[in-house]
Amino acid sequence: MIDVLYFAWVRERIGVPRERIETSAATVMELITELKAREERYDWAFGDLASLRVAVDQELSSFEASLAGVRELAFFPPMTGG
Amino acid sequence: MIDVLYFAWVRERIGVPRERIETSAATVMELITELKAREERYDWAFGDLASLRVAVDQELSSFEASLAGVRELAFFPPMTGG
Amino acid sequence: MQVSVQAEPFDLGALTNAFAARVAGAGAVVTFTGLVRDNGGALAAMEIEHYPGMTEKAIAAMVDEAKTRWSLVDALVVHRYGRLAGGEAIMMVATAARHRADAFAAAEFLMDYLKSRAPFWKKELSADGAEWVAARDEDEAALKRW
Amino acid sequence: MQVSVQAEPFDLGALTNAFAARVAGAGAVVTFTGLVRDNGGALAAMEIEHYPGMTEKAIAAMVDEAKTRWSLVDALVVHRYGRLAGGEAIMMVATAARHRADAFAAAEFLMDYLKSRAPFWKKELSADGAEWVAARDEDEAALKRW
Repeated sequence: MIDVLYFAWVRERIGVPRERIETSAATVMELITELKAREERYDWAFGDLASLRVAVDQELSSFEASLAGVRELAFFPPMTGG
Repeated sequence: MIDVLYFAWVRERIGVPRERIETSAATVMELITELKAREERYDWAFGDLASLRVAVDQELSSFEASLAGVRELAFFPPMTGG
Repeated sequence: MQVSVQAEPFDLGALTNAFAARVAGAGAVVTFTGLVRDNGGALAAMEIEHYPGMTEKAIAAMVDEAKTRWSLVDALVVHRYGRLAGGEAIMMVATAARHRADAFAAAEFLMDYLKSRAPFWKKELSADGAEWVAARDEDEAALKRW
Repeated sequence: MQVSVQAEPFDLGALTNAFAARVAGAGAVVTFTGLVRDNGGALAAMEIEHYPGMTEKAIAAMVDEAKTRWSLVDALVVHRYGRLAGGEAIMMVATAARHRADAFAAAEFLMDYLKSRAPFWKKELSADGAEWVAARDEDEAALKRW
């Protein structure tokens, strides 16, 4: 079970700010593929990976990152702070 | 007659902050040469031209600048504002 | 180091005075303040979302990195989230150093990283509706200089 | 443009707040403040001399030049002269622009020019006596980048 958080338009497309997901995916990319196959809203949110960023346990990471031991995952668009 | 102003250690070496000088010098450099010949304190203040700056009518200028029509001249070390 | 991620408005002047007063030994203080732009008088507002927990850690890491790169006496980052009106201050950075080059460089570095690496997202609210602010290519490119 | 050459202390925070409040349309405000350094707790003081008349003209010319080089909404320069104690603010610059790159560049440009082209001279007063501050080669070199 992993806590998955969504921010900005990713959150709006998924429809919830966070959820707990049961998965056997080994990497972030595998989880994305799994979710996209599950429901249309995931396909919509994860359609363009170039405009998607991921944080693994609150550290910016890559889609190739392993999910072993990971507690929290977050998906969001490129940041626009400052 | 030209108003000549001195600042910082140039002022301290000359001993006055400003004076009116009667001169027929055609350029700043000619005036410097004339003053250095007049009194020791000028020789001391104008000894090292590399550490001296001149403003002609309140604009930074060069030692070669003409004195024709000039009302105010100022001598000082490199500036240290900010 | 002083880092604050907050919904409440902050007093830029009071924070700047307090920062300048406590950086004994510094000869240079630089501040940057980001404001909600009033676009030609059109009523502008902004909604800022962030990632509680990660935001504070990411900012603290940037400040630590700045301290290893430049000789800093102190640094401060304040960033708001929630709804902001036109003209309001979104965030501020302050840096203090003995010499100005370090203070300027560290402030620009922190701004470049806050723009593109701290988990904040801005939504612009105008008469035309609401729109997420897109990341600018220049902002990503700006990171390459460090 | 707001330029002030004055003997009186100024309130950095109040000036910064007033400046940020009046620059409608700006998204970025940068300030630089120069402080009298407290050198390791040694009682420091500074005497600043300037060239009345030329100073104001030279600063106004620098601000005009900055406005031709960058897209600025506004700029402010305050510089003190006379006797200052350790920790006191010597001067400040503020710039406002739509985007941060212009505000930072203009503030650094103004600082580089104020350091070496505005007619101010600093004398440091310490327990060892009084000494005119020498111009630094780095300050002259910094002008070459513009």
